[in-house]
Amino acid sequence: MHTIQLPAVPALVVTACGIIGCASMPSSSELDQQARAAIKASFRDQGIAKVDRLNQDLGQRACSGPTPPSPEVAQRIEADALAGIRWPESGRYLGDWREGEKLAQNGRGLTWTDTSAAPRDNGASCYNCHQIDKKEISFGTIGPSLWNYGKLRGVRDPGDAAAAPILQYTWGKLWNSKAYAACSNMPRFGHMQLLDEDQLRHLMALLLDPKSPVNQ
Amino acid sequence: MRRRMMLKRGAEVAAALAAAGLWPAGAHAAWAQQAFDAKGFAEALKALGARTPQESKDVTLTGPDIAENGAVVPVACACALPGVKRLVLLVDKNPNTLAAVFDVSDAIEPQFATRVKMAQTSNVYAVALMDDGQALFAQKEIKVTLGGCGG
Amino acid sequence: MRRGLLVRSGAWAMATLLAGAAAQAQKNTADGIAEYRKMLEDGNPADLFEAKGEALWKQKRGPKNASLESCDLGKGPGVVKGAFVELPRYFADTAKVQDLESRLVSCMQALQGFDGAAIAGTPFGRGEQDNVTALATYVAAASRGLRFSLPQGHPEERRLYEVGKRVFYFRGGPYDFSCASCHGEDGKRIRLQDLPNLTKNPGDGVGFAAWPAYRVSNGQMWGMQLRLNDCYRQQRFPYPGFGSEVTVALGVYMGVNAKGAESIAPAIKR
Amino acid sequence: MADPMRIRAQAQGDKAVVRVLMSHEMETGQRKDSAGKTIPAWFIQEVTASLNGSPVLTAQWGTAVSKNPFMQFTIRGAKAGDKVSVSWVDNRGDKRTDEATVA
Repeated sequence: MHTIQLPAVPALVVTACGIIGCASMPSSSELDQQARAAIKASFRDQGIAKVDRLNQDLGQRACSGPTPPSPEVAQRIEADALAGIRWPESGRYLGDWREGEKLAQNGRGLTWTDTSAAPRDNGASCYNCHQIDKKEISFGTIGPSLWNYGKLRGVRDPGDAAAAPILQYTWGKLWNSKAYAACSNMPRFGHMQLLDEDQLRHLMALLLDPKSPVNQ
Repeated sequence: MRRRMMLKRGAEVAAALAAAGLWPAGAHAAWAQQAFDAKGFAEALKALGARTPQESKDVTLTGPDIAENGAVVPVACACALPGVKRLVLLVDKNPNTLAAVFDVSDAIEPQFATRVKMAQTSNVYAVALMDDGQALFAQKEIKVTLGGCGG
Repeated sequence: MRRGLLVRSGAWAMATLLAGAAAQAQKNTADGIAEYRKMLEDGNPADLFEAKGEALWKQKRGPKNASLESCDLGKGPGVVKGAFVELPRYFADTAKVQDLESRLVSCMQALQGFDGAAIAGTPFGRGEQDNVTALATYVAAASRGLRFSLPQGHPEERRLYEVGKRVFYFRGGPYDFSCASCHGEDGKRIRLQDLPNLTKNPGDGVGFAAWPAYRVSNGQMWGMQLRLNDCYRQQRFPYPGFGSEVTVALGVYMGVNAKGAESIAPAIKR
Repeated sequence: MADPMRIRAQAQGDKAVVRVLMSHEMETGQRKDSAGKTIPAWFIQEVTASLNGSPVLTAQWGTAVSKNPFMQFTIRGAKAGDKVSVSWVDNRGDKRTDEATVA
């Protein structure tokens, strides 16, 4: 019956520290490390939501705090994001605004209660954060209003050259919002394969098609 | 399957008798199956044996203009006129329009409040079924919005 | 000049009218929601769970056939009033900072002989987990109207606040969301759902000071653990363990930030 | 057996305002569970109330009444100390009766 007495000693030290209330709080970087360890230990897989979702890329890590990253880091995040954008094949930017409205209304997708992680089964959740078509009174205010998005930007014919910069900016913002704002709150719909090209084209149409209710 | 049909038929007969006032009131009042199965305002009231309803300012329906969620919508119905037999709550666009029926007696104030489910934005009705067979109603549209992020 | 002035003022008037109309519609919606919530306050089904929790607190149960009346929620064995607004806090007997629900499970194990880990592993709304929610509702109700004042005297309590703050801002998952994405600024909304700014005291009865609450949308009673659990689900994160360090640290961060806020728990929510 | 109801009865002049909360799922029969199977209808069909034993209220409910239902009504000729009892029966025949004293 060989028992090791050793563990009793360290416990004593900890309790002692507990009683007298050690003044020294761990350093900020130690606390960062402790927080990451706590996160790693607290989550588990559930359905399609696996713990690999906790692995942070540069942008996620740099934007995980109340203060924004340094200008250099921000520029790098934006440059990487811009470089990674996949532009639509054969320059076809617009789809069907009716499908776009359905996608904007749909808040489903990628939670552990969703069975498929395929983009076609995901909604875009736009109305959670944006006003889009004025008829929908239940809209969010985390993002700016997108009412008259194309009209305000003078897009009368999406096909003509004058509209090209607006189309490119909007597609890029949807594909990877960090290309234009390092710590943007908007999900990166293309880069993270949340939506496929067709779905993105439908959202583009909702915002930019002159016939869309958004531009009346 | 046959047995369920028999049960349903029996209930319908009872409901019809009850509606016509022939069902002995003392006995356990049979649940108004036909009325609760009815689709739409007019059909539900007919199944309750009511004549064509008239809108009346003597009937009051209280409820919110907007319901943040259709699962719990507070509604109240009242009628100050003498001779109210029953107060009825209906939600027009619900799969089954009739929501609740309250019997009125002189032991109780003719005013009731409860909470109903609404499938979507719809007209809600409070109907007073009078002793003389008249049906007086008040109506109000209650908007049901999609709260939360629906995720 | 006169005509020009007229035209311009007409246009200006029209613009204000339109802007006013939009603002008016918006105000009506917010007012409408406030009116709706007011109508529900009297007769909150949470009372049913509060009564069930009180019965469970007093009832002799579990392998040791004991009640919870000697459970120490931080203000002494059996003291319920005031305990809720000082949780999460450090407990010497478990040498951990615990929130209300994890502390209740510790008592159910120590006093009644239940298997705490099994309860923590039970899905929300089932078995003993359902009883923990009812117990939490009862304990919260005993502090209704009191003001939050979490102790920060112990180093673990201070450490958990800092860990909680970092967890609050941790961005991850397919949507790059953190708690701060929605709860980091004043006056934000998801659809018609107002979002309290939880990085500071959001005010009486808001945010941390409103859970446990009865959710009308699904007719369920939710404690803070389930509230955080479902937040992480919608954040598209993996599953946070019941009573895990992350959930308790967030409780410390939000609870300390809510210092002085009046508790309205158990409240009624969408 | 369902959990007890919460009944609050307050005297107001010669009347008593009664607020009742009942613990019941109130399933409409339209919902499907996570496996896609329809959850059968299960809801309170009839509510009755009495003052000191004599019946004062009869109500019939359909599937539209909300889960954990709330109801408010006012009894005439009631005073503090009187006994209000409320009963419900659901479509499965389950029953519950609870009583409260007018405050």
